[in-house]
Amino acid sequence: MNGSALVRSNLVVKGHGGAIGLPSLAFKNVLQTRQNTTAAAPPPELKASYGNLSDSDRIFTNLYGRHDWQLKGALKRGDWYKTKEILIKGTDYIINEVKTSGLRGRGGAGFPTGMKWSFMNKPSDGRPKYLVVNADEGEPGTCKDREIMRHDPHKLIEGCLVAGRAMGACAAYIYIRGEFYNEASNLQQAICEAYQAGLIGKNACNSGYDFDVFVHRGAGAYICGEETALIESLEGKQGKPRLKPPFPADVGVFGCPTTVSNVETVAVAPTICRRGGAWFLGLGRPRNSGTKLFNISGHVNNPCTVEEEMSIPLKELIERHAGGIIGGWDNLLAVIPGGSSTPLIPKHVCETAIMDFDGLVAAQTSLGTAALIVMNKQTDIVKAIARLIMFYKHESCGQCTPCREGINWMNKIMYRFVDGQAQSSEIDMLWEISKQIEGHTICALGDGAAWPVQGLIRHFRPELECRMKKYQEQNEKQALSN
Amino acid sequence: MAAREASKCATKIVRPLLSSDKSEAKKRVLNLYKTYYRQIPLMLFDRHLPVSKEECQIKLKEEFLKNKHITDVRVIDMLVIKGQMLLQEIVTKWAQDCHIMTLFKDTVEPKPNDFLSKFVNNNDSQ
Amino acid sequence: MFRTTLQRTVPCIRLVVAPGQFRLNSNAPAPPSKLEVFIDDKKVLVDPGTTVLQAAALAGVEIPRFCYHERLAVAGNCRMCLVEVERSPKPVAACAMPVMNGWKIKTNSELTRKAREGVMEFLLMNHPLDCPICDQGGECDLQDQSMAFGSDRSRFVDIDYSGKRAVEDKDIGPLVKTIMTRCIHCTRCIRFASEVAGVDDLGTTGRGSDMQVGTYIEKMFLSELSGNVIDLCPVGALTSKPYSFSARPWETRKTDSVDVLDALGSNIVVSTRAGDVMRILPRLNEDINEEWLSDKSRFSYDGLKRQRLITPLVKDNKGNLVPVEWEDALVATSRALINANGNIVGVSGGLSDAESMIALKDLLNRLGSEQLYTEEPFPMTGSGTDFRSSYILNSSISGLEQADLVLLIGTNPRYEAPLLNTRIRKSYVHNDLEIALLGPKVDLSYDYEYLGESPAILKDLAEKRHAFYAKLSKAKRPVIILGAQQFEREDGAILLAQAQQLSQELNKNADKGWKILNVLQQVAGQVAALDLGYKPYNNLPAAKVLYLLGADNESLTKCKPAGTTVIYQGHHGDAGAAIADIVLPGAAYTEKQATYVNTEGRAQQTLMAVQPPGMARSDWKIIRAISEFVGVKLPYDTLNEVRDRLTDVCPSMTRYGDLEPANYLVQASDLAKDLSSQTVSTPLNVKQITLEDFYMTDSISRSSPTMAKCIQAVRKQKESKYYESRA
Amino acid sequence: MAFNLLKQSANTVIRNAVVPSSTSVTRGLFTGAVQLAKEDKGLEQVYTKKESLLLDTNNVIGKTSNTSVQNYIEVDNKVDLSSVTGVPEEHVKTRLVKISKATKNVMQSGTDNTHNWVMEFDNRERWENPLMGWTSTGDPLSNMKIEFAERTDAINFCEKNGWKWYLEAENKTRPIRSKSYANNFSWNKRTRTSTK
Repeated sequence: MNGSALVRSNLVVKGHGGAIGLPSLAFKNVLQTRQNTTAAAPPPELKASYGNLSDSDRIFTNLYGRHDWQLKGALKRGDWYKTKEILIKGTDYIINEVKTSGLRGRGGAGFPTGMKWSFMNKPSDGRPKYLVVNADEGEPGTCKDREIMRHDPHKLIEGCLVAGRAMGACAAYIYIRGEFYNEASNLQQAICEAYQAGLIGKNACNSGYDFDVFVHRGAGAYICGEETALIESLEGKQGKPRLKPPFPADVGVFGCPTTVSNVETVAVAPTICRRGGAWFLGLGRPRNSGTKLFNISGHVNNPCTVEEEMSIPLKELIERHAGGIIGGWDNLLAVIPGGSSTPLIPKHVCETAIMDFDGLVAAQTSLGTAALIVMNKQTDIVKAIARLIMFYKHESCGQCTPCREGINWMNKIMYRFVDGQAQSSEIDMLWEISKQIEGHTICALGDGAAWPVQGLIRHFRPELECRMKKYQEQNEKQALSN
Repeated sequence: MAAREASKCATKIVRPLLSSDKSEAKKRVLNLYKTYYRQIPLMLFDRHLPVSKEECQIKLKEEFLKNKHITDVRVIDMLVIKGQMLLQEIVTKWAQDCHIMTLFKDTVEPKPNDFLSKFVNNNDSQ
Repeated sequence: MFRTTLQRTVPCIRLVVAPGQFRLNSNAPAPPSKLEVFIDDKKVLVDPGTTVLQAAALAGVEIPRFCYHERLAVAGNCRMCLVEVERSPKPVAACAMPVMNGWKIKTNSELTRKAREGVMEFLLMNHPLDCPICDQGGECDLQDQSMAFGSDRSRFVDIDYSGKRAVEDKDIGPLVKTIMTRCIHCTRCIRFASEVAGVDDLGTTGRGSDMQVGTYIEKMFLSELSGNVIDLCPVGALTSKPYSFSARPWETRKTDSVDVLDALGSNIVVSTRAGDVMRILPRLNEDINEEWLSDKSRFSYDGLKRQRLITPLVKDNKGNLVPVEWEDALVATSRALINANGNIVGVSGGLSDAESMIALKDLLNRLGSEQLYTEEPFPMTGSGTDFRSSYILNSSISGLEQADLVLLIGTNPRYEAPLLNTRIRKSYVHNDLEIALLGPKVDLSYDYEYLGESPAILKDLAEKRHAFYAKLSKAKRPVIILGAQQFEREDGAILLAQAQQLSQELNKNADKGWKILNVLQQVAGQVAALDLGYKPYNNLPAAKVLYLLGADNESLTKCKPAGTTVIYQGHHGDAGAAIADIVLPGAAYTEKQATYVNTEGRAQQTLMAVQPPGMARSDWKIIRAISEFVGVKLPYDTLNEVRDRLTDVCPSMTRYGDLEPANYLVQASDLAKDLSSQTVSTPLNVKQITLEDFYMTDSISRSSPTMAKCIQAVRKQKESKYYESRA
Repeated sequence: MAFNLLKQSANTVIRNAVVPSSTSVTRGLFTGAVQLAKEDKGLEQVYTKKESLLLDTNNVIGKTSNTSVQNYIEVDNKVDLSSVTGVPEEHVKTRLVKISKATKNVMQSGTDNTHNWVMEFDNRERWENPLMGWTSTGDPLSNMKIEFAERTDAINFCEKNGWKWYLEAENKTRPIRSKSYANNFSWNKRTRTSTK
């Protein structure tokens, strides 16, 4: 499982002087059009509606790869602008800005990022600290991080530096999904550029702070996107999650304090620092602030990845950016709103669902990675969920019992449900099994596998029962004819 | 080992079975002996046992003397009670001839007692 | 009254009265802050860092577990130990979770029970229901815990559709049988192999429900401790190959005994059925073997049924040994002994027990002979055997855990005393023990500093010239372990003297009372023999009668002196019996109640698990019987009386289970002073270098077919292209 | 005179003895011979002494006035019941009892059976019965394995029954080793695990 080629940047540039002069001129035009950076933040006012993010508020300005992704283009778009000043302002400043911004982890769990990074600021016991960037984007339906890495890699690298500074890390490891070949090579190239320009490495950005960035390619395991499994894999072991405690901030990669952050979380950090946390906070509802990359896939006319304001209504998101459902809104059957591991919501819930953490919890689902999988009425919903469970069965690491055995069992049951070859009492049994998995496993993969099933049962029980009835009738008919 | 020795010397207060002191226990033993002794001719009259009166008397004495080392009044009492029970069984013929004859064990070969014959004849554990 | 006990009894009382207190107090300097936790509303005070499971154990609550094992690292993957903690939304894994102050842990709440039931259901889902034909049946954790914590019926309807998982069995050698379908992936075997055995051969391959425990490529589990994974396996996935399908645990009788196949005296349980030894299991003894057992001790029991001497044999006039009755054999023996006129030599072998040795000594003394030797050599020059401290393992086996530096001289503890090696490895892993080796380079299953194989280095060390001396002298609790097989060398005395001198040097800087010098004996009978006043055998004097008490040593039996009547008393028809004129069948260690003193000077007794076969008898009884025929009747008829005699000679020998420490290390060293300045140059060598040398070292293991199979398997494995030597 | 196995408790025995449960005979014992003698007057042939023909129970085991007065007696602390237990003499004198505390079975993780002190007799010969293949033994005590809560109880029991005993020392409990899951991932300790 771990035979992955270790791709690390060894291209540490020897000379570092003069790098700061290079980008400074190029930036100015871009930034003048933007709002002033860290002016005194007005208290966030509740907006009447969310969404329709203005271009000036976009963070990922090269999401679609229409511009140069390399250093030159990045500098044009404002990356690496005054990074030195940010670094010099120090740990407290960065963490404070991130805390003010209300940024929550973009990897799925939504843990407040500022707080997470501040865990690292314990007095050092001699061990180095590490930032690990989770670029193992394997969640079905999710394709936000790859867009960042292939079209805006410098955002990520700069983010690594800023985040690394915030937690006093000496290096960042970017654990990138093995299948992302082009992304990895773009990222590697960008890192080389950054080293050459003296932006990272020894005395990064002339700030007096040493920081290295390494890329590590995974070997194709979904579970390695779980933070502790990722750490294990990074250490060269099988990607099997660890129990918590110890939390990575205590014992992480190579036994040292580590923070694992999602690509998007890290990549937005420099912009937050430049424009101020208050700006970020001003977007979206309270506790769900900022912009977010949404992936819309499935039965929509125009599947896309788009940066939008948090708290945009689900319907608006689909209609505005994805060109609507194939066959019209009324043809919608259900949406999985946050990547494959979140429970689906049927059409009537979709009408009112708000795309942010709290809004989707209210709809008994979760924002996850904000990857919408849209299914219209031509979908065999049971089969779709069954296929998801098959994915989880295949990707379970096999370490702990409920996940190893339970998902396998759910998979067997789900495929029988597809044909209806079951008793209706087994629906309750499946529900119980999913509950027996949820919360009893080492990592969240068990939960992620249990939720789609729970969503299906919650909203499509009649469909399941109908199939069983049909199957039975067919069987009886066959028996009669025989 | 001192603790064990000490525990040997100590006495305790208990409820008696029958006798309240040694002399009473002795009386009971003698009474039982006498009753047995008297019963021997009757027993032989009643049954067809291949033993003579004298042999029975010797056996009786032997069985009583086997326990002569016992000093605990309660144990003596218990033995007396058991003796009485057997007597009753003999008299009432609940005990059959063969039961009485087991006392004589004339068909059982005595087990060797000295080391060498045990070594040669028996297996290791005995 | 039996000898026993008062010495044992008194310290025990404290244990009995307040076991809970004892355990708490034993944590050396108790840190002032104790955490207060509540297990099912019962308050317990624990040290910081204690896990929930340990805290519950202190409160007397046993939390079910599969993957957790006290002597292995925490894995936390079976999820059986989930318990509810108040105000925690999810149940926590008790085995891995350290307790926090004030936690209220509920080990029997609805949530806890549901979680256990769920895990049980999942485990049983793919577990075959072949308990009736499973060797683990009856002592299976999965059985036990499913009875206690599982659901009373199965919901696994998919058995009618897709069935259960089936996994191909692995071949990991002739000792451990694998039925991998039964595996519940607790990874205990994996952790044992990599942590305790130090052989990182086992692991998992595959993911999810396809995960398999195995060796990836088919190979033998090359470890001298492989049998322990059988005990560790909570289900029947790893079972004993020699024992397979031969008995069930409830129909065997278990006799607590002591192993004699190496000098450690590991505690064992002998399982017997109808007079046959069915298997041997380790028995918990924290001071000696913890709960492990080496493969030789565990599996060579089938050697107890082969090559046995079951009847006395006497050479007829054609020179053939013919079976005779005991009387005839005793007569022949006594005639030989009387005719010898006191010119008798007795040699006791490595498996001899103390009772027979004292009987033989008494008999020969009464016949006017003082020539009693042990088969194993020991230098008589220098300190000789006068001081007990120069031939025992002074720092004791469990004492090694306190050491901070171990210097091994001319020994390979991994095969000479596997469980001593696990102790060293345990310290290596947990206490960062440093180890240095002087002797041939061997794979000890841990890293060590290699000093070379020249004995001159020892002299350099003793004279503070060697570079490594700096490190040695800094150690507060150094340990020097000298392999007893080096005494077979002519210059063994010099080595011992130099080791003594070195330890005296180190003593100056070491902790007070810490004993540095250790001699690792190779056989179970040696310490008792030396304690009883047997002299080590160096050169055999010519004698009219040579009485071999289980002595099979090659050098002894190779050249039978002409004109000597050889009497062999022992249990196996090995080299000793081959040259004998009279053979007297004795009992093996499972067949007699007998005393052995292990290499650290701890007297222990074996118990009779089965009868000696045929006409074989307990060894001391044979000698006692001879004495009567010879006319010098020994004054003991029962085991008790023999042991009284033992007590007279050597009081420590009947204080079973007690470690009898030895002193006078300084005096011993002084006596040997002259020797230590001599130089020796032949490189050190050890007999057991690789695993195949380990399996057959004595008459029992030599006649064991299982051990023969092991050697074959190791050799085959070595030919495999995947084999890599780690030495 | 220990012919019968004493299976009842002492109290029951007394009750039965004092008030014999046998039907008509309450106070004395009649024999067939006495009855015969009464009928055909041939008693002189078998019994010549002029003593009472009644075998009076009270003579032997009747209560005396003393008992009611003195309810307690003083006896030795050490009680030897071997003469009344009915255990054959050879199994009292030649047997050796081991008193020990069972250690945990290494094959299992449960510890339920390890809290008691167990007394066991020394092993005697066993053999496979040719009829059914079951195990036979000539040892009546081979299956007598009694558990006691306290060690002293076991010792007292053996002393009372006259068996020689010896005590196997209790296994040391090891001090709790702190177990830490974090050690598996430690950066500078050898407890760091390899892959598994």
